[in-house]
Amino acid sequence: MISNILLYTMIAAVISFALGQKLKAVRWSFSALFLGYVGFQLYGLYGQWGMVETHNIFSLGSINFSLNFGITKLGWFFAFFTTIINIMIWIFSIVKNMNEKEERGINFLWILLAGSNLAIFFSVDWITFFIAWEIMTWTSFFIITPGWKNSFKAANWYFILSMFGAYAMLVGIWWLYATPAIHTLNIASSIALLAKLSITAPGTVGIIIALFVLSFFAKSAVFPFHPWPAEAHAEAPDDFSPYLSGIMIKYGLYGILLFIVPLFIQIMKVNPNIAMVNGIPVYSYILAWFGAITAVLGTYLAIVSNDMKKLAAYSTVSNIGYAVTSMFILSSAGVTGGLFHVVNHAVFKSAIFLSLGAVKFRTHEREMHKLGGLATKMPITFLTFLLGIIAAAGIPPLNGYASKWIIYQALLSGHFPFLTTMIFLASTGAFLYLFRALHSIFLGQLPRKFNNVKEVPFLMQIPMILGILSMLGIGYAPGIVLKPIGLAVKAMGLTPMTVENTLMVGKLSSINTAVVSSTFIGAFFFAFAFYLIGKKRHHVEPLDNYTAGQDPEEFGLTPELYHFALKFYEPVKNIFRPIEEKLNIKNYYRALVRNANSFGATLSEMFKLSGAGSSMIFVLGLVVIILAGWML
Amino acid sequence: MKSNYAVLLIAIPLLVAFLQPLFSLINKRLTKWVTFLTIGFNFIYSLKLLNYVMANGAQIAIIGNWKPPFGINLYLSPFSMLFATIIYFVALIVLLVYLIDKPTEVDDRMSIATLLMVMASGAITLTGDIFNMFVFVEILSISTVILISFNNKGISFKGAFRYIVLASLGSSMLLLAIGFIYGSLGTLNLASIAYRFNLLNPVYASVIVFLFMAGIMVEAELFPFNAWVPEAYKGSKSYLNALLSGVVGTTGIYVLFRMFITIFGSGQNHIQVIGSVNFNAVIIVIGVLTTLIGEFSALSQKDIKKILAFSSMAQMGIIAVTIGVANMNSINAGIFHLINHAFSKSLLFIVAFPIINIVGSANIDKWEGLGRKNIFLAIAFAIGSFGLIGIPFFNGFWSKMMIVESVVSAGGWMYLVIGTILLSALVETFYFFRIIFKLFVDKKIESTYSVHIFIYLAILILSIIVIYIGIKPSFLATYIHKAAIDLVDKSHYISTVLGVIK
Amino acid sequence: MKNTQGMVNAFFAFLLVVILGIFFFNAINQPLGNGLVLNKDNPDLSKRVSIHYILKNVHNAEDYLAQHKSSYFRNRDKVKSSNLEFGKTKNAESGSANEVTSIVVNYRGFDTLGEVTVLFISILGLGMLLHENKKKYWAKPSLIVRTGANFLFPFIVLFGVYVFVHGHLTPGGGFPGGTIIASAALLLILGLKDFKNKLTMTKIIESLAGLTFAGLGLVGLFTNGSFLTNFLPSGTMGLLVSSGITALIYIAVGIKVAAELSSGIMEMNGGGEE
Amino acid sequence: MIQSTFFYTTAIILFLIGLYGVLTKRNVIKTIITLTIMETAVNLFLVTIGYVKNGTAPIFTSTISDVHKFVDPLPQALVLTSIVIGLGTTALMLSLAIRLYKKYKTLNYLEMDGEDEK
Repeated sequence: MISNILLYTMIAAVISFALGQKLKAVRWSFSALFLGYVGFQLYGLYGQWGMVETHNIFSLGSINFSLNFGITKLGWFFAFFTTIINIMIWIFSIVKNMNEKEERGINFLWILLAGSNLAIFFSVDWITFFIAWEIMTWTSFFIITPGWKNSFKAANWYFILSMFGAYAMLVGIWWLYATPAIHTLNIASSIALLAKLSITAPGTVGIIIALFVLSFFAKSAVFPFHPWPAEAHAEAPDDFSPYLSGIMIKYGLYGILLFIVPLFIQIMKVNPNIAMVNGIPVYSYILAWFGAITAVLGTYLAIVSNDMKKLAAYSTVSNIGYAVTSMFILSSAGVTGGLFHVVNHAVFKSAIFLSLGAVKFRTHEREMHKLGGLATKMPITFLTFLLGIIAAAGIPPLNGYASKWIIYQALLSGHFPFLTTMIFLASTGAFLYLFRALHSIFLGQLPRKFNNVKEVPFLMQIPMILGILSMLGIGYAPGIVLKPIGLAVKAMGLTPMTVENTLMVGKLSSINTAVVSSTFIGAFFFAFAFYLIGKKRHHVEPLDNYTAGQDPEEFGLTPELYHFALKFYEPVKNIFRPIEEKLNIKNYYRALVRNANSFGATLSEMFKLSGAGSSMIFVLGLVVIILAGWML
Repeated sequence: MKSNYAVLLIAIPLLVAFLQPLFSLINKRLTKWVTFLTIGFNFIYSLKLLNYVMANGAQIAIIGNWKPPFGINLYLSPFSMLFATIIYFVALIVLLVYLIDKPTEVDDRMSIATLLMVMASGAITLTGDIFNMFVFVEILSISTVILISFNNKGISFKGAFRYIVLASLGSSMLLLAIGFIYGSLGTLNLASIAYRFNLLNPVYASVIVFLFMAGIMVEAELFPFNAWVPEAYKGSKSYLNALLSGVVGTTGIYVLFRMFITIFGSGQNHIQVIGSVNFNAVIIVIGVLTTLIGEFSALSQKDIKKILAFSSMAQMGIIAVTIGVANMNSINAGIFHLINHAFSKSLLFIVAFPIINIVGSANIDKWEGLGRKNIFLAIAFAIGSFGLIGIPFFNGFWSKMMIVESVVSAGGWMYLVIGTILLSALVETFYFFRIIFKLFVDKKIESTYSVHIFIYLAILILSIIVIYIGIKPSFLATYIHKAAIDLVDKSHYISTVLGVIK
Repeated sequence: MKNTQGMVNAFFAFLLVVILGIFFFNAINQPLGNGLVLNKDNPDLSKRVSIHYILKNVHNAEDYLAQHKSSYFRNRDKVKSSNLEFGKTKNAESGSANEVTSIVVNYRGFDTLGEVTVLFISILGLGMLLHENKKKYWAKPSLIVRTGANFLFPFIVLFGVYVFVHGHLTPGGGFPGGTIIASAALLLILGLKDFKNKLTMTKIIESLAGLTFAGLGLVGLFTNGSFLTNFLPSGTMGLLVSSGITALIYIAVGIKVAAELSSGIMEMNGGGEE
Repeated sequence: MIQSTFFYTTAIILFLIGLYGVLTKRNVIKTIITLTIMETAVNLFLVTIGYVKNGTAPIFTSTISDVHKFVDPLPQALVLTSIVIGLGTTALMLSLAIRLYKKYKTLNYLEMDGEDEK
């Protein structure tokens, strides 16, 4: 069944490729419809836990390569929710790509990506997982950069870090397999065996975990891999950014939930002499700190960026930080909160990116100080963005609130005061950048050149409306999502949280979201009523406001320079500048790349020596080999 | 003895090569076709023999009616026939392109050189005598020089000269090694060397292995014996580079495999080269250094031929590592990767040929927008590089997976080795993706060059193979499995050739 | 500055060479493992495969190996051999009196085929590299050279032919014989003012000679089931007409080498008529 | 009678001289010459392997037929082959040198540049 779906995906990709550029409307609609079909099929797979499909590829020597697909609770959950979000995004991209001057012929890559997305979630052995992971990586590389030079640089950030992670995982996989006590490629059994091995060989287990964590962190942009989303999300096609931020970045978290977290839980159960901090293994605690650092760092970087897509990307980084921290608490609430936040973030962040995509679709601008006042021109987009950032800031009645509530519950009930502080700091910081973005893009004054901007076509509004509804819906009744999450958490060997549709019971307190939501919605309408009956505003031309009516172009400046959103958080930036200059990890990566290049150039000089020189290398090499050989 | 007819694989091309001057008196274009048909015959015949030895086990072909170890024999086994077949096949595809390349004054000589080169490579894989191998290595290197200088540019001559200097140095070493072998063991037959190599004083044995290594690693493109690689590739025509990489390099690595595993090696699951020196470690270090140097050097290059040259050097390094690791899985992986590399790299070189003609430059910066001009070539290039990098469901993926597995399972300091290899693989991935990206940049290219149908045919065949192996590697797996067993099973080799059981 | 670098380079090269020298001297003074040292002792031919080539008892050795298996390698000298006498022994295996010839052309004839190919292809490469070369390098011949060339030419050719026809009896053979003939061609080029390169002719001769070599091998394959088999009776050792195809092959090799080297010289002398 | 040690030593020293030349000479012709010296050295080495003290040439004549005094003929056969191969390689190298000289008007390898990067 699963293999059939994947096979159909491949066939669909081929069909899409064959349709060609002329029929771009057809191919994009076709792919969206196809994805709808996939979603329908996935829904039908619910409940068939434990089903495994095996396809032997070949065996050579002592290794047998086979593709194994199975349905786990966690996997199904991820597959289904990502597919739903994916459908939303694809409906958006139909219109987006129909109106592109030249559609880049990347539709078939999208379909392949969707297929590998499913394959990742349905793989039950590491080989399959790795294959799907690799396909996902290279397809997304070409989607991010379909021939644009800027986006190539950005995609490189993503790609190199991802491939680095992938190779780390590859070594980890084969290290697992080469360890005699484990010698399996099955994910589930490798967890159990690794946990047992941790008693006798903690070093090996530590290294294997480190390799996998490296890979997952790289994909999920956890510190120190945080630079790539800002580059890649920002430069990717506008309809792909929601996918990147909503789904792609979650694969690492899926890996952590699939492998690392259950492994730690198992180790805690079977291994009595593991070093603990606050009731969790010390490694887990360290990893949780990585999450916390990511959260704070992401927030800071979002605050100081002026590009609206970069801002949203760094916001993603910081949200990943929350989820990672929460997951590594290893308590039921922690894992549930992390998982729930993953879903919520996927929903609200894709909604935000969709609305940003809509803005860019109409205005072709990305820098916030060139925008403003679009709220009245694009009401649905505005509403989506508004609710999205409310959710991102974790304000009731939207979904972000529910997951953040659980995360705080988990952190506090596990007695992690410092982690809580970090997360709280990051969460507060979120207000700074989110509302700045809202204000700069949608509120304030409309630049003259955007006077004729219209709302996006209805087909593009549909996904945004869906996003609004699901944000509200999950915020009102988090139980819809939390119940399947409970199943997945239970499968990891934890007691799931007690939840009902509109009730969440934590260790410290419990909350009825229905009541909270109703209160907030009531308050909103109350305030809205004041707005309606209050005094009407006067319309003021932007330049009247900034330059007292004088045209800045007369003295050689542009109106944008007077925009309040320009260098909005410059003081903050100034405060942190000394630290940023020293600790900017991007510089280290850049230096690495530069050095690699010059290293290569130096090495290749060796091959340009004279004939005598190359003989010299020959003989010198031989002598060195002989001498070293005798000594070894 | 039916298997004696296998010598036709060498005799017929030689006969034809001697006849070629007569054909060239009739028409120079005719010689191209004669070469093509002869290689075609070789390919078909070797395919037949391959299936024969797959079914009936290894055979020997004796020459001059002298049985080994007294005369020269050919050893037909799954391993040697597999590689002979692949070499003939790659050559056949390359010749397809050569057929339609614009005629030159020296086509007759060139087609003889190509024919002899391919013949020599096949003979090296088949022969069971070390001096005979030396003679064919010399034919191979001389014809390679001709191939390189065919392009008739200054750099071709420079590259050819550099190559021939190193090859002469190497062949001196090889001949010294042969002298040492004959002086001690009194034989030149490979099986009988294998049979009694462990009787030698280990220090003396190490001398032989050192010299042999230096001699053959020139052809195998392994550092530090490979200084000829970039310049020679740059100087030669792009599609002929497919021969340099897919035939010369493959042959070199083949000899390393055969000599270090079967002849000089001993042991069952983990083959150790005999001698007072840990040669396995030496080869691994050489392989790792080659990979590192190759990939990083390729990163800094702009010229496609140099990039591909450095890349093939690096791949040879990876395969050398598998020779050094020398457990059953790594040998499987090495053979598999060697085959994959031959196909993918030939595809890339052949695709580069029309692209260079369309764009008018081998500089990859000028390749921008080729995908808009000719999507087929761009996709073929992508397929080739995917096969080389090891993207899932392309051929290189499986072999690279197996290499990582086998190296990791060797444990110990191999983790360092695999780390370095994967770092280099990361670099390789990067620069190939950079090229593929450039192909799809939005840019108009003005060109009147029209790509000949034969080039498309060659590209299509190789692309299909690359993808087919990627999707269904099991059909190759049976061949590789038998080849690896043939390679490792020293006593079987000896008993097949000499009739004595170790 | 440049000089210092050169000195450093030379010193470095010297160092490397010395290290390699120590390595080689060490190697030749190592005990081989069979009780001998390369540098000190005479080779024990009974431990080498060439003992059978000398005694012309390879077929007996084959049988011995088939019967006694691995103990053969310890008892090479126990293989039966018949007495060999110049001018008397009939139908000795590979009946050439010159042992080197019997190895080169008969026992290891395949190598020689390769060797001929090496020469063939390198002359071919030479021609390819120099095909644009239309310049005649030689100075005007003096009277002595002109007369001498005309006079000596037939004798040199005759001597060359003698050498390769007697290749299986006396030192020499196809390669030296061919070279001698080529030197006659060189003399002609040096000596004749209006010497015309005859590349087409040499090509044809070369092809036919090569064809003869490979063809003889193939005849062996199709009649006796093995490539390059000596399918003719080997006759009485020491006679001119003896040793089967060995003599024929050496004649073919001689002609081929003569034609090849001559054509190489002609390529250097400004190429052919084309 | 001369010991084989003498020949071995000569061969190795000759080889090393050739190698030193290859390593230090930038001139194409000199490189070729030194390579030829190396080839000669190797040939000498090979022949010495078959050298028997007080031996005779391995050729039956009406006067010599003591097979046990024959030197080993096989290395001689190998040397014959390797000489021819050396000849071929040298010829090819020399013609390459001619081409290089025509292209660059110099025989110093280091001074050959231009028209490379295109």
